[in-house]
Amino acid sequence: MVSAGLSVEIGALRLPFPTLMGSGCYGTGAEFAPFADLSRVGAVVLKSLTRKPRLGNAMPRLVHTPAGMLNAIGLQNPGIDWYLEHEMVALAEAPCAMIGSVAGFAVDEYEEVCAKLAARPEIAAIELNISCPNVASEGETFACDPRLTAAVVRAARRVTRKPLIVKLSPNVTGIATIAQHAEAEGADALAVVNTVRGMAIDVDRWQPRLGNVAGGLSGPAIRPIAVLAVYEVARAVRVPIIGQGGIVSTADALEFFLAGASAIGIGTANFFDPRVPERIVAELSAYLAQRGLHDLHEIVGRANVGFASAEQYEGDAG
Amino acid sequence: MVSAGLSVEIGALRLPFPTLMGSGCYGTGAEFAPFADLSRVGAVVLKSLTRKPRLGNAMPRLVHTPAGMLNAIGLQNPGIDWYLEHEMVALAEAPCAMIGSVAGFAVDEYEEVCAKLAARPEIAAIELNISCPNVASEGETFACDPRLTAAVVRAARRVTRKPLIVKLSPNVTGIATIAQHAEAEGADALAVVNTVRGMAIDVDRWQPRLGNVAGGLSGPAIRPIAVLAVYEVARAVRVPIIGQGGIVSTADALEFFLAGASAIGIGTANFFDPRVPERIVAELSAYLAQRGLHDLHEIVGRANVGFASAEQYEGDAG
Amino acid sequence: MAIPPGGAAAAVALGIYDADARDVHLLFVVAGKRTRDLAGLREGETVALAGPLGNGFDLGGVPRDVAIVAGGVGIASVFLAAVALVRVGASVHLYYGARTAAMLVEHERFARAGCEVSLATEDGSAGERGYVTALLERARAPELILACGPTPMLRATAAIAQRMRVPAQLSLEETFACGVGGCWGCVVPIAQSSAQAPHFPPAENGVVHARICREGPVFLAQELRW
Amino acid sequence: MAIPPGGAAAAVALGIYDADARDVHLLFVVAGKRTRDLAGLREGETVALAGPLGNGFDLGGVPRDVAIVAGGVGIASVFLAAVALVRVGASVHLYYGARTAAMLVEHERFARAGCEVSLATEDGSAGERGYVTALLERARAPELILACGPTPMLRATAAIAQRMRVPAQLSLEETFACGVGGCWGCVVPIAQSSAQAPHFPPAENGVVHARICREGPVFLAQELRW
Ligand SMILES: Cc1cc2nc3c(=O)[nH]c(=O)nc-3n(C[C@H](O)[C@H](O)[C@H](O)COP(=O)(O)OP(=O)(O)OC[C@H]3O[C@@H](n4cnc5c(N)ncnc54)[C@H](O)[C@@H]3O)c2cc1C
Ligand SMILES: Cc1cc2nc3c(=O)[nH]c(=O)nc-3n(C[C@H](O)[C@H](O)[C@H](O)COP(=O)(O)OP(=O)(O)OC[C@H]3O[C@@H](n4cnc5c(N)ncnc54)[C@H](O)[C@@H]3O)c2cc1C
Ligand SMILES: Cc1cc2nc3c(=O)[nH]c(=O)nc-3n(C[C@H](O)[C@H](O)[C@H](O)COP(=O)(O)O)c2cc1C
Ligand SMILES: Cc1cc2nc3c(=O)[nH]c(=O)nc-3n(C[C@H](O)[C@H](O)[C@H](O)COP(=O)(O)O)c2cc1C
Ligand code: FES
Ligand code: FES
Repeated sequence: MVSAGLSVEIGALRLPFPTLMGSGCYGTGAEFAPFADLSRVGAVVLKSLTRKPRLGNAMPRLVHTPAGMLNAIGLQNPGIDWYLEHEMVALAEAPCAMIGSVAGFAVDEYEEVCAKLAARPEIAAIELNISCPNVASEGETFACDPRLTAAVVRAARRVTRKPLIVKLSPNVTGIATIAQHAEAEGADALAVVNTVRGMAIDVDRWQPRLGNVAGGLSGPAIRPIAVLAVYEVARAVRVPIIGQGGIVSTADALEFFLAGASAIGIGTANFFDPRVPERIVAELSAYLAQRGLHDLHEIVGRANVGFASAEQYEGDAG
Repeated sequence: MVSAGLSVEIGALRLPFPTLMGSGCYGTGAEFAPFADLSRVGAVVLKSLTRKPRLGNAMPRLVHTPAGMLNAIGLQNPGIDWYLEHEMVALAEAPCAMIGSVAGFAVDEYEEVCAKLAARPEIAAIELNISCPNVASEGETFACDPRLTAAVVRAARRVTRKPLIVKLSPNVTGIATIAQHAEAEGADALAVVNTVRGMAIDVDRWQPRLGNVAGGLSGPAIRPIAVLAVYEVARAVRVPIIGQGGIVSTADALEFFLAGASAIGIGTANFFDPRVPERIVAELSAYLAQRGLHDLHEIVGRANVGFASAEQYEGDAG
Repeated sequence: MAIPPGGAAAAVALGIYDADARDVHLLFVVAGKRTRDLAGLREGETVALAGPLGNGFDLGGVPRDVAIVAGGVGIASVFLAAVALVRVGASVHLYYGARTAAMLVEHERFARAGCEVSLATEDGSAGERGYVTALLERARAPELILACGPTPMLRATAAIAQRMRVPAQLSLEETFACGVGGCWGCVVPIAQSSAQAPHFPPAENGVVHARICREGPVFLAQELRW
Repeated sequence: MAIPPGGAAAAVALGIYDADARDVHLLFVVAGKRTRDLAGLREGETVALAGPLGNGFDLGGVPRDVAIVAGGVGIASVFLAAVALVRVGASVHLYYGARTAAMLVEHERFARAGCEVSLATEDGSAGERGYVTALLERARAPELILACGPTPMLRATAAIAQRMRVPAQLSLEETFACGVGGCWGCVVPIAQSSAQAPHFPPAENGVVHARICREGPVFLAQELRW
């Protein structure tokens, strides 16, 4: 069932709802199927895959923080080859689009994993996770450097015609520049943003709480950071943006659409209430009706009025 | 009254308590005097001063967010000359150390304001606010660039022998490198960190909530980000660190000390309970006694065990 | 009055609704988490209060004919002023508006205290249909106007007062952080010539920023430059 | 069982303490905000539950002589198992420890249900002074050990079980996010040869990560590689 006015296009891929379940937060969808109606979800972004199997980081991998949480899973996954061999049957039967996610430690790793995913019809689109903060201990990911970003996107673009989403990091000074590099190399959409780097310390035991020391902060705590990132990226590129970071309600979702996102990602919210995505879709429909709008696109970027001019805040008084 | 084991040195300045009231959050101290005992506070960092008077940003300037708040004051201040002429008498009588804060838009502005503050005995130390996110609309502050950071610190160091604190920004990829540049140019201490850039959108009116569009996020929401920043900076420099960002309790304060901070800044917490600084000082004393410690320094950096080695999270399984 | 509940929430700003030598009465609308926590307090529980903070309505000069305009929760901040005015012999007319009848509270107390009361609701479920300021607009010019409510209501009141050439005292609402004048987060542009303007170097256009929590929350409409 | 309260808090994981055809009983310690919210629910209020999630103790093979080790809140997860074992004729000995006497709760129900009960507190205020595992250490080797409690207690239990050459089933505690196997945040290293090991390519050293929320929370001590 499609709700009028909520569909969204990511490259050639048309999704009935603008709600994507964040990579790493939603398994393959099957884990959440007993608690959520996957036919009311735009797409599931699968857990990021690497060339070789990875057991991920030492435990603990999760810490709850004020209005958020830290995770340092470390890209646990069975590797692309094993995944393609064992997991695709289930994906083929999924009631919503499945988007593959690719992570790696070298440009050729992204290229190889992308090429393998691109060959599979069960995969509707590919997201490049160049921004996972949990595998580079000092936080330097591909998404922190415009040239590295460009290199990865170029390599991936060469091997697939599937819609290509590039997932950006908030742990940078100028996210708009990095977004432009990704767009210039052929990204069909940008996911904005991945988690913010952070850590927590156990003050009883005098040691970091996470096995990996540093982790990625998600949840409502980071929403203001993510909304600003979307706002800045939307001014710099023309491709659609998938806004994410701390969305738990329809009002939160609207912040992202108004900032310039065409779709949203929902991650952490699923952990405390798997009905959130479904509720947001229903409430977005109601919102459009109530405001007399026909399509969600009518509000995309509508609060994006630029920045206060330099003169305004000079405001010299003497 | 001095609590044994809690005093801290910032350059040649000895403070009886390791608690600094964050710049811009505590006025000149006088505003909070009816509600807090300033003799139980390490120091007040004054609102940042610029060369000329500034009326600051358009309203609204404040938004509450999950476990935090956004502010975009825009450095409202009467300018250094007027301030020195009218406000110093009150400062001279303050029951705790007063630390001047300097902001600016050019290296020579920092130099001029620093030189003027340095001449005044009422000012115990000087903090360089090179990281205010609310006056550069795209977020590029001096603290986002190692060379600009070095230039400002060098200029300030030339004109003052007072203890010099450099306040860093979390809105960067490699804060440790920037910290090293500040230290190399003669900073006596580093304040880590200023607010994280963010924004919020009014979904009823379809417009940014802040007059300045973007603002600085503070409060418990950013604590994991701030703790990691202190942890990273502590591994890179030898000067003392004043850790801040979301401290509301003694446990929060201990996270910062264990990460490597020698002192802490308390800002937003004062807004909902001005007794927080006093309570933390009392509880820190109790903590030391309970753990059989004589000095807070014994725990500084004790949870700073480095980062997980690359091998650990390779963890390849096949 | 700022009420900091436990946890990391910001304080709630509340006006004193009523007070005598022993008790302070607060009247508030449950609008979100913080007021819900407050409302959940049981008899005997304690809560920390800071205040009263800022100024109040200036009732000096014994005005004889006063209009009070209150919108929504704004009603909470004008009761003490109304009572004091009636007590010194003023004739007080309360114009009180809300979105709907259920949100019009406590106005009988104003009537009992000797005020004339006119009501408005946006949906017409009680009193006149429309904004409360429409009532004021048609009234005979009073000697003084006091107002408390949402900013659009206050702006409309200021415009009417200017047309009527009547002084108006407006109690402004804003998001606060420190509540004590320390953060400059709650300012309103005001003529530097105002007695309420804070100490600041001469501003080019004669306009500076006053802190609502410290120099206010009550300002003279004719001195605001918003 | 995951109980998501309103707001942006994470869900609370709770074991089912007791259950019949009509009711589910939960037993929990008020440790923080989320459990305080839960405890604040009044009769008639509703709350969303997801579960039961994961596995439970495996009571097949009709063991006749079972030791149950419970630490603190862990008591909540072993009652149903104790009752089921007594019902099929097993002799059940509960070893139950907590920090202090006031934290020892509900153990009379175990006695009434037919279990032998031995207590320990860290401060000696009830039962034996010290850790509960000291009681198990001195006991005659049972046929099976079930345990639920803090991780250090579980590790000690596993070591004792190994020395006694008795199989032990441990209900592990961990911080959860999704609670349904979707995020790989709650793993424990386990022998890949275990029937509980998740589907994964052959690992070099024969160890993989099982999800406590999905493949667990109950694991066989001898198969863990933690
Ligand atoms: C000087 C001054 C005096 C005040 N005196 C009083 C008083 O006496 N009594 C009183 O109840 N309040 C008073 N207020 C308002 C009060 O400070 C709170 O803002 C209000 O009570 C909501 O608090 P909350 O935390 O529960 O809601 P929040 O969590 O802050 O808000 C919840 C939601 O309700 C909306 N909302 C917030 N406030 C209102 C409102 N007033 N009307 C409609 N929607 C709103 C917000 O947009 C938000 O979405 C006063 C404010 C000022 C500036
Ligand atoms: C499989 C499984 C089953 C569980 N079953 C139960 C159950 O039946 N009953 C039950 O009460 N809990 C049970 N727990 C624990 C439960 O999930 C919560 O962690 C616990 O109740 C605290 O929740 P909170 O949000 O109130 O505290 P939090 O806000 O998470 O914690 C508050 C503070 O208390 C400390 N703390 C948290 N938990 C404990 C604890 N258990 N003992 C001592 N200190 C603690 C934390 O370090 C923190 O500082 C179970 C956990 C698991 C993994
Ligand atoms: C437990 C967890 C695991 C995650 N794993 C991945 C991952 O493998 N790949 C990825 O691109 N993002 C990953 N993320 C990031 C999320 O997809 C999402 O971008 C981020 O959490 C912000 O959104 P949220 O606040 O709605 O969770 C993970 C997030 C969490 C909380
Ligand atoms: C309202 C407000 C105003 C601030 N103004 C300044 C300022 O003028 N100069 C400065 O260096 N930092 C300023 N800060 C940053 C704080 O000093 C502090 O570094 C930051 O808020 C993080 O700490 P916290 O979470 O304890 O508030 C301001 C913060 C707030 C909330
Ligand atoms: S709220 Fe800080 S100055 Fe008014
Ligand atoms: S909590 Fe997500 S896999 Fe267990």
